[in-house]
Amino acid sequence: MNIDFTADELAFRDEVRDFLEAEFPADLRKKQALGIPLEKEDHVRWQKILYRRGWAAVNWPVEYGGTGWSPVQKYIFANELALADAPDMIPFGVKMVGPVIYTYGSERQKERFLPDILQSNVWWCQGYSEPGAGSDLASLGTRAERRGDFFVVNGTKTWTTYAQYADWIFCLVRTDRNVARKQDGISFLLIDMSTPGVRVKPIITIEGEHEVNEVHFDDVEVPVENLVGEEGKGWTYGKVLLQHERTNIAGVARSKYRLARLREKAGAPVHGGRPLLEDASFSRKLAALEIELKALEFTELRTLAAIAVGKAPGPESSILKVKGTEIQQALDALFMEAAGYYALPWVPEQYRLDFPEEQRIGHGSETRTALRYFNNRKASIYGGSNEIQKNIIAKHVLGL
Amino acid sequence: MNIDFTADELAFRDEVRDFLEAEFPADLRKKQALGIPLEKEDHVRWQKILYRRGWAAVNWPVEYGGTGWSPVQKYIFANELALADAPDMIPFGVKMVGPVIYTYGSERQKERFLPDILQSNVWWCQGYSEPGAGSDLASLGTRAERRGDFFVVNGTKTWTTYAQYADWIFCLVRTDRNVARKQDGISFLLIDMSTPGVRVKPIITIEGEHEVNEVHFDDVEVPVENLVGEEGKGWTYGKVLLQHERTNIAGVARSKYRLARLREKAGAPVHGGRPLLEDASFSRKLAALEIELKALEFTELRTLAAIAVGKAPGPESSILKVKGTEIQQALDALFMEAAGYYALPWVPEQYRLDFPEEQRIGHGSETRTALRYFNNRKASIYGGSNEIQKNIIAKHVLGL
Amino acid sequence: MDFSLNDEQTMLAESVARFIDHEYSFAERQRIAESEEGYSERIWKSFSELGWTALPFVEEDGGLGGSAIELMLLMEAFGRGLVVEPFLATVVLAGGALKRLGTPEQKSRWLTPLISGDLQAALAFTEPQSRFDLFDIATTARLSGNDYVLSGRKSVVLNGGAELLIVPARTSGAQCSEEGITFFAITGEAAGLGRSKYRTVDGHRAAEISLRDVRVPRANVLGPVGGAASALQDVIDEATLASCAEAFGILCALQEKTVEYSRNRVQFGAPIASFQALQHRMADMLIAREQLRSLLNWAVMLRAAGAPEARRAVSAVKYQVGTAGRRIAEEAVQLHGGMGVTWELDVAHYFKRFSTLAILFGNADYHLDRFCELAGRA
Amino acid sequence: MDFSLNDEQTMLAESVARFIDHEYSFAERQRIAESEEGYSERIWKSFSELGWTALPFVEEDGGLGGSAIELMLLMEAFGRGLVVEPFLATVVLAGGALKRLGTPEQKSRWLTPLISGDLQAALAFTEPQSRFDLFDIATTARLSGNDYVLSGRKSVVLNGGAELLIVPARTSGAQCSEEGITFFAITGEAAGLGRSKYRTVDGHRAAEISLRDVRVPRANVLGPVGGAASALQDVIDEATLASCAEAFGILCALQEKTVEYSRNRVQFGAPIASFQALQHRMADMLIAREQLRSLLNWAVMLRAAGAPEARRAVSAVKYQVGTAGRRIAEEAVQLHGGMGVTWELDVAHYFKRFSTLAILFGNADYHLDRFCELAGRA
Repeated sequence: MNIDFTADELAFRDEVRDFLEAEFPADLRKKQALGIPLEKEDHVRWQKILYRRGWAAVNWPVEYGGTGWSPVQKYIFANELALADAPDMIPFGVKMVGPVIYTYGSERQKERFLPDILQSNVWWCQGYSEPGAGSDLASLGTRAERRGDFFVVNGTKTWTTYAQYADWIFCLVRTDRNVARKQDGISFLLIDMSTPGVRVKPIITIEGEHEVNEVHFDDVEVPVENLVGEEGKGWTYGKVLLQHERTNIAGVARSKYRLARLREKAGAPVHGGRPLLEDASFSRKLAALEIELKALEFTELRTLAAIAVGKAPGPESSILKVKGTEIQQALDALFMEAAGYYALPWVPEQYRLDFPEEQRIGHGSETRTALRYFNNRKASIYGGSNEIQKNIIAKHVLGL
Repeated sequence: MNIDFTADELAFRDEVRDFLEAEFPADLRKKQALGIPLEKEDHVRWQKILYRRGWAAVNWPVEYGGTGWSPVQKYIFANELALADAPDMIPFGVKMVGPVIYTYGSERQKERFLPDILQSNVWWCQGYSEPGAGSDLASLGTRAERRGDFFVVNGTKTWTTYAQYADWIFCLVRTDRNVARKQDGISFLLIDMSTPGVRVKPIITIEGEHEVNEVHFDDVEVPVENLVGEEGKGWTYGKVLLQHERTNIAGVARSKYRLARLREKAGAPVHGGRPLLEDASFSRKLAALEIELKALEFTELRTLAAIAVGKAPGPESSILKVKGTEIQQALDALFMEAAGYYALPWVPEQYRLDFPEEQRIGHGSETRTALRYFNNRKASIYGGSNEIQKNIIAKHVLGL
Repeated sequence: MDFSLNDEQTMLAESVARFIDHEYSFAERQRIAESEEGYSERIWKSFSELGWTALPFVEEDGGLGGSAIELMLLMEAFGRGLVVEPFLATVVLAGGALKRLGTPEQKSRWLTPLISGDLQAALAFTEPQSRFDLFDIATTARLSGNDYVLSGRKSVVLNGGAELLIVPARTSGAQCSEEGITFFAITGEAAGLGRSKYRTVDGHRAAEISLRDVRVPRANVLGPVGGAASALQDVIDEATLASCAEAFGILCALQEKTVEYSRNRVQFGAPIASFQALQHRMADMLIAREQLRSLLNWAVMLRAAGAPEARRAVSAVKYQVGTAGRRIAEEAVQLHGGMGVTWELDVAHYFKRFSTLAILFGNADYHLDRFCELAGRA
Repeated sequence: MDFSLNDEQTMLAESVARFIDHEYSFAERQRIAESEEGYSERIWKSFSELGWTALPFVEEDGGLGGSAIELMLLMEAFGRGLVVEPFLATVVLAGGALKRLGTPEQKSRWLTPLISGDLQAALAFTEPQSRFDLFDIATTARLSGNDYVLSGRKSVVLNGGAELLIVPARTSGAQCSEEGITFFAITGEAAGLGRSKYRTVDGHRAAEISLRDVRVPRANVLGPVGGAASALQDVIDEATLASCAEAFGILCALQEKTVEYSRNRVQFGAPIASFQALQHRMADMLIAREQLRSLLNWAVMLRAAGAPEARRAVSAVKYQVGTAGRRIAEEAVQLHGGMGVTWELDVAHYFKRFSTLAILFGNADYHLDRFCELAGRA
């Protein structure tokens, strides 16, 4: 046990810092600092910069373009990106479908899809949940019937983030209804969003923005070659993916960055008044959250260390998901608290690069805090609700 | 809606105060103040004093010796007794078996048992739980087989408080095993503790004291005339009793008194230091608890008002049980916190009237706080655990 | 001591509930909230015809003499109905200032049309730096001839686009001093008065107000010069309690809707209402709701009785709204799953309004501290 | 950065676990706790033979040079074994004072027999009024010839019946001042020294110590006169972290025993492990336990590295023990039902020891405040 970074690790940290200093574009920096939502193009531009440096797919095996980094390097990388307020990776390609393809896909699929994912040439989205299959994902009803060289897909997926931007969708579909367990008969299918019969219907979420969608499939013909792995084994592949997703969802580095910003903001003196941080209740809540987050940081490091010695992220990733999202939501609430009345104005128009600074309502981006708090109530619901995570822990970790 | 006491209510309050001033014995007062546990004789003496004033059985119908008081009078009475730190009523006779006997018992039973209960001539205890039937009380296995004019009782009851003092026990026993629902076939039986075959085995609880017992029945012959109400209807009677019990368990007046004492103690300056109450965390916890308790006080008053217009205490009494015990336990924890290191010494010997004051360890009765905290973890377990209460609320209040 | 409503109170409660049922569907509410004005003139007129805008005023001012109890009944129903009309801003806050501080002339000029539904009004009680400190007022007013000249900024003024603005400003004293606060009535578009209007996250309306040497005639001073602090405190106390009643109505709706949803939502082959972990959480929601109802009754009865402890009780309820209430609201969204965070479902809008109310007039921390202070201790 | 144990550490952990398994059953523990002395001489001798009493001392003092990591492994296992021997008091507290402040002569006089298991010791760091403030010391020591004369009271001195008492007293400075604290070693039954010994609620032993003009030779002064505050703080930090490791061991035992009990306890025709509400609570217990393990590792690694942030980390763990840890412990009792509050079951005794540890060296509030202060902010 040793908490100090080695010389190599320190050198690596400097390398990442230098890269960010040189390559993180000024306009994206400014958008991030002002709380201005990024466009699709912004994400793609940033991810391509990472790709050019060879750092787009940190966790992938080296042979497919990954880094081969140690857990500590991954930890350093995530921390430095968060510290610089670099945009989060859009996970659907690199973090979700990519690992499924390189693990279970055919050579042909790997050649066809992985490079475009790595280079952010193709935008992916996820087709898992359905209106009737949320927590009970395995009861999904989207059907894919084999007709010659095609699967004909019918059904509806929902909560599909950024489907409006996506070129491709990866789906869990039912290829066999005559099964004993509903987890059987599910297959993992890759579908081109431009195929006739695919229709995207926006869902406006609580804060008024368009982030998620329903995706309808009406007799959509999908070439058989887009089936990943074996027919009927999709549940297994999807579950592995979900465990990866949960590990990602923890978002420890991002939360550390946000907590530091919140402490900074709350420590700043207010015109004519004392800083919020001198309010004992607020500072104690912030401290308690810092402690929980520090704990989670080490829980994640321990998990990464276990993965490094060959263990797959197992049901323990549920702990990261539950705690990670609880901490994010607690941060959201504290940001809103710190904003006070300025959490209330709903002024999306001022979140543009060309909006005149002097007309801005609220100190900094206070008027985004409530929206973020509302929107991020989803964090304990998506990716397998926290209730489902506790079921998993009870069953697979505690053996109840 | 009106929060003020009427002139009559104020006069009643003064009457209770005068009574306590005159009749609450000095030695009992002192024991209570010093945290010295009361003996059986102390309880009996005090309850007889209440009986002589006609106030032993506040909730009983007037015809059986009750008071006929309004809910507000009962509230005032409970508050004044608590304010004077008068001992809590031992509930088994007056609050538990009494109401069952006057509601479901025969005239003969009423004549035989009620006066002795009212006068505290006879000490009762409760035979409900069994080693294998705790939360799942209806699966109880103590059998009572009819043989002529007797039931022959075999089985074991547990968690029986003060069985070591008791003259009689009221029991739920199984008189019929061939039933569709396990709640059927249960009967309510009164058993003389001196009957051959009754054996009391002490259970020492977590804090090291002897309060509860196992009661074993080996071929105990109970006259048929000691069956209350109809054979096989005991579950219904017992449930009504439990709802009364839950209402009692809330212990609002007692908690108010304790909270005031805690505030007083925490507000007192410490030699060379500042009072604990100036610690913002402690004072905020105390305040938050005061607010919860105030809420519960009004929840109880609303429940009592509903009972007064003819509604029986229904499943809502589960709310009182849950919140009441949560608040008691939170108080226990805060008392222990306030005691600091002095919560640790285990010195039961100093809780005697003749113990020399100057040898006492800890300020006041700090060395009882941890014991109380340990012991009272039972509060959320007994009388139907708080989990069972939530089942009841879900099923009977919310209809889930 | 008595917990029952009298006949008039029962009738009031029934009539508001009926109005909401018949005239104020969720779809209608959404239409109103998304309209340019952000409230319905027609609905507002009905409020006045039904006497609700007259409720908290004494009869000699043209009111109905309702107490905190009647106001609670009304606001609770408004909460259940998710009413966006600016009742709190116009009637409780601005009306509350007028009724406490106005001369008979001022009342007939402003309070009478307010009660008749012809005048919208706002009380500009917050500034960019003030957070929840009512007396942190940096806006200044200096006498110049027969006018006061006001300069400063007011932030997040509820219903800030209203014709009548009531503006507390500092005629003397240091920035956070209780002494030196004076109320001014400003109507229409006075020179130097800037209003930057916007929607709030709960679908209501507010504005940033800037005052650059705005001249206000002496006749528009409400109440004593430099001595309006206690009136300000009392208006806000009344409004805080009203906001708690509205929050309680919302929480009742959320709790009931969650139970209903859980009965209908099937997962794993059974309604989610049958899962014990969720049952216990819904039981917790009910317990919290009943506890909140009790506290609200307590505070309202104390205010109705004019008891001095009422101030402390108001802080107790507001604290509970911001803590236990928030848990109810968050659980309601969580148990609705993905649906709970969609614009389409009313649950999201209840949640946002609740979250706003939790901030208004001071959050849980602020009110717990105040509760401690009012006990005469740190 | 590295999370794995080295071979020696793994061996240590295994050897303690084996000892507990073979030599320290719950029945044996209860027998020892209820004995007159409250600990077993035989077991203590084994501790010393196994090198555990030498663990946290450097080799030149006759120790094994173990770091915070080794101490954590030992204390965690002691927690799981519910060990009542006064290891914390004698080795970590009194030994900690000796190793930091003793001269070579003093070490050979007291530390050597302590390590060999022949001397029991205690550090009297609390007074009746001091609560958790280490520097609140009213006990005075004044020089009189070649002796210091000590007067005052020390309260709840862990292992206070021990042969060697180490007593911080004030040679100068105001009651809570960091300046003016001096350590004294007092052995046996000095004139004017009163000890009122008792059991503590967790089955350990402590005493009230009174000092009435107790004469202590100058040679028994440990460390600098008036300058021992930072050593005191550091001893207590080391002991606090050790107590957290013990608490963690206890919580692991409680969590595991709860899962086990739930599998075997049948109610309503099924093991209670099958009830979802309880499953989720047991999942919460596991999550809290893993989070606590992480914090403990963090703090221990920082201390082992000699990092200045270690102090803040110690407070973080202790805070977490007192909050999340307490919830684990209370849930363990609750889920055991009535059995959880019986003397008969080990669960009750784990619970009591845990509750003691939650108080020792400062409760959660104290340590959260300290955590805030050490960040350089209020």
